[in-house]
Amino acid sequence: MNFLLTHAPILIIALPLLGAFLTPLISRLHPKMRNIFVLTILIFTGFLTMLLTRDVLANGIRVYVLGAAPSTLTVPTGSIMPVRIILETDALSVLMAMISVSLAFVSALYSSKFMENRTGLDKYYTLLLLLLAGMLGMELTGDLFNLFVFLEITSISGCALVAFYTDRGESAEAAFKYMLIGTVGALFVLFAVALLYGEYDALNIGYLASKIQYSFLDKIALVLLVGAFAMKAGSVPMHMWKPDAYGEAPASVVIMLVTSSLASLYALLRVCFTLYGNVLNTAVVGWIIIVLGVLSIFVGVTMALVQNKFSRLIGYTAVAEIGYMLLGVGVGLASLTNGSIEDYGLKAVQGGLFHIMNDALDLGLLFLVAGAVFYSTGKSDLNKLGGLAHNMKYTTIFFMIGLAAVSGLPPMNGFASKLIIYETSYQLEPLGPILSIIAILSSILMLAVFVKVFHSAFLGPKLKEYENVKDAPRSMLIAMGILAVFIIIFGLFPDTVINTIIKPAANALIDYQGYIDKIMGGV
Amino acid sequence: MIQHFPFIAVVILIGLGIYACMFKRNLIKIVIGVSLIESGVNLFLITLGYVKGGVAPIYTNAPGTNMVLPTPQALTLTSIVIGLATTALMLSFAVLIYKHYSSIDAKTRRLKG
Amino acid sequence: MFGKLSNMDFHVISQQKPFWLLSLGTLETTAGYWNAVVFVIAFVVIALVVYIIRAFGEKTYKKGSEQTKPFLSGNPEPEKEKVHVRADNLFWGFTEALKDYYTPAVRGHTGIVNDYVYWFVIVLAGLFIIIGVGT
Amino acid sequence: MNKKIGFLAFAVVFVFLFLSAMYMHPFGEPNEKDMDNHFIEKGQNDTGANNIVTSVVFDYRGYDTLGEATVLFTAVTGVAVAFSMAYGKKKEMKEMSKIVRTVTNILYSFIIIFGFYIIMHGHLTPGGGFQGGAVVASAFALLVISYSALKIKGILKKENFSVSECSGLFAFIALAFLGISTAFFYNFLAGGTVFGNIPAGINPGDLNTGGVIPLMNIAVGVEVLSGIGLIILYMFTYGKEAKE
Repeated sequence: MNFLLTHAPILIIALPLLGAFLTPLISRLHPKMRNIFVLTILIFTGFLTMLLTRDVLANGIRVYVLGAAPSTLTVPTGSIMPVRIILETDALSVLMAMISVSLAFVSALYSSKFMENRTGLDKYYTLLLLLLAGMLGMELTGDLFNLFVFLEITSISGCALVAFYTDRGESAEAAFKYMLIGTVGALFVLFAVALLYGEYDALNIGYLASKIQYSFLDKIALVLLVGAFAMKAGSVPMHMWKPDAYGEAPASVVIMLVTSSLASLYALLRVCFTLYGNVLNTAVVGWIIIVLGVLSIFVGVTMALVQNKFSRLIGYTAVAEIGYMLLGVGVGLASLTNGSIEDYGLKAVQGGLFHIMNDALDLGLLFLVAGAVFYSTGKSDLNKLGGLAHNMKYTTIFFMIGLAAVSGLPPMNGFASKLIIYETSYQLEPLGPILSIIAILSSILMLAVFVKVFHSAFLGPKLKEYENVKDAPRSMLIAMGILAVFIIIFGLFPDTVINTIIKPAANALIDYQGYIDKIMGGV
Repeated sequence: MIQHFPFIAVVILIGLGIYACMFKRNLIKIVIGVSLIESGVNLFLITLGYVKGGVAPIYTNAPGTNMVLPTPQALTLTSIVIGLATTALMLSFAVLIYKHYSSIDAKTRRLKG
Repeated sequence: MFGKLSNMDFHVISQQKPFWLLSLGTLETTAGYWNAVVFVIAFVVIALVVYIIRAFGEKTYKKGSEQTKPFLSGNPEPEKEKVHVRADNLFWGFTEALKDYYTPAVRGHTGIVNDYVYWFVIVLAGLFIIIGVGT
Repeated sequence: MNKKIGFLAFAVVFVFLFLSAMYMHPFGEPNEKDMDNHFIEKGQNDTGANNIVTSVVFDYRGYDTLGEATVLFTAVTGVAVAFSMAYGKKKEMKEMSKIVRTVTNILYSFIIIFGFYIIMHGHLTPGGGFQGGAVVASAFALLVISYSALKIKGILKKENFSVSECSGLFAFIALAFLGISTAFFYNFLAGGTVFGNIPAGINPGDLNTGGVIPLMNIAVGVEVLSGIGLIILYMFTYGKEAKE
């Protein structure tokens, strides 16, 4: 067990990669074996992530140096800086890794039945594992160039999965758009990494954070990094690829795309809080993130109201939910003045991180419901649907849970995190109340959006064409059930979740000095 | 000023690439624009690592020991292969779009609003 | 100021030994606290009260009989497809009222690939000016 | 997409990138060289390879290269997804003239040998798995162009390439896993007897140095040549019978 723990950070990433490389070979042997193989890989990765989470929450940041004699020797003897690639996992990256792995497991479980009658499934499962490996690589690494490489893996495998329904023109078009804007953004990230390398001849995030002096070149690198990662996360003016891609991709893929945009959001937080931790002009950058967040909330919700394609509509609400996360974290960043953060700022960061976890589950459930409706009726246009509640009982119940959770109705988890975001953004000095008012009204509008979906797709009289619609198959219902159970538990006992995993993650995010000392402190 | 010519060439390449991505209608030209940005960033990485009078960092029959920085070359190797991967994928999506829409103009699209 | 005041009151209330129930799911936010379990219990109690009041309702209502037919002043009921309100015209009033916001907003998402890069470059330019020149 | 605002924003971004070019250290005089000096001085000793760039690519930052080989594998799978649909009429690619075909018959074997030379000597001379793999893949492109794609189907089959790509990648990650007792990507063969005696200073460079690096070079070379070969085959032969 100790062997697994010391090598846990790299095993979590290398295992899905190994699985992805073997899936084509295994699926030549027997397709049924491939599904089981993928699920066992995901279960074992999940077990390793839980092991790592327990250890990181117990005794702080864990460092793993790739290729060094003792795997914790960050700075080699006789040198003043880390030269190898170091995987630095603190409480925040472990939280994100937990979200990614659990949603990947649910997606693989769901797609075993959802994608059953499609060809080329070995390519599908290979890309699914690669997408998971890319996300985990982004979340666990402590090296800036390595972050770029795994960001590229995530965006390429994401685009290939969006284009999986090659028989429809729209999915190729959506994949091209996602790929183009993803590549241009990643190239700007590479340009910023090259700028920082040119100045400090270092690629390790911890070492760079200790060396950075916010010169003109550092500001340009900051702008490129913040712009590219905000675009990959999907904040408003650059959000248009998100509804396109989420509307056209298969439902089980869309959950992974949601978590991949959360991984880009994590990279944005890592840049703003840790890389530029001690030099950042927190007021300006904090307010930039807040403005991006509030714009995302407003535009995401209002545009969702007029959509009539099921998963495209949820794609727009995904943009709005990213806005809530940006608002929560932006308020925290804005209130962070030279190293000390006010208590409402720390609470805001906790609210933002809690909302990341809640929202990944809520949107996941809603996209799975959209997939179940598409699986049973073959249509995803809300104008043609109606009266599905008569036949699809369980899917309707899951949709009601998802609806209550996403739009923040009281007993659900969405409400707990949104309540924290409302209250803390209210106390921000210059414009605080306006922010929380916009956030509250938009949440009500989101409820209206989903009531529209609920009425047009599920309620209403039993239409003739959906007379003999069957409910979603068992394994899809189990996948949705897992998410629904998590949503209800997090909703009823939010404080236990916050105290166990969200508070350490927020403290780890704020405490950039601890991040640096872990690297420069040597063994 | 002469010291900054390589970096100016980099910025011109990246500027051309962005211009092509923003204003060109043909999908293939947009992909060419992206590969222009890629070559610009690769050139930037390489020019960062040059040392005046330096030799390639290879010890086999090396003429001298004043060597150029090896890391940018390693990073550029990675970014060239990534450029190959993205260009190949984008071109195959363009083929797919042409197959369905029988036109590769950015204006013919169905996902809007 | 208002936030601070109410914070103290809540702390005073919750100092007295709360039931094990209260402390189980209580979420401490800076300006007060939230407990989902108590909310659910209150919800169930109120639902019970509502059900009891409903039980005093009109007994003569029979489920599948004539009474469930909508009264369309005698006209025959149109078949189901026409009755069901489709998605587009559900929030017709809202979108009609905000027409001068919605038409540019919907047209804003043009779907042309160049516009995606266009918006990205605009945000970059804005950030350059704010961060590059500003601070 | 308002052209004027678009051009204005483009101009602002261009100006700021231009300023970053001006503020950057002058070409040829990098102001910080600590990490790279460490590589140049200790590279031979730590990894046993003469070519410091290859030691950085496969040993110091080997994890990046694993990520990058995965990027290529993802792109090949993506291209396979995009072209897996058998649609459209079969495209009859005519053969090239007799002259081209005879030249190809002579040339392509030399290209393949030269490619494998580059792969094998990655840790001594400039080159390595990726460069050598690309050279060998160019031989496949030559074959496919000169003999029309459909006739070449007999020799260059997609299944073989896919299997060899996956096995190359599996070999690469297995080599990385073998060092797991101390750390992932640990060069456990360096300093050993068979593969890893450590050269010092300037030397003519013999083959059995570099520990794990030459093996990784071969694994990545096999993966790259079959990956790019697959992309070429998918792009040339998509059409009615393109079911894989």
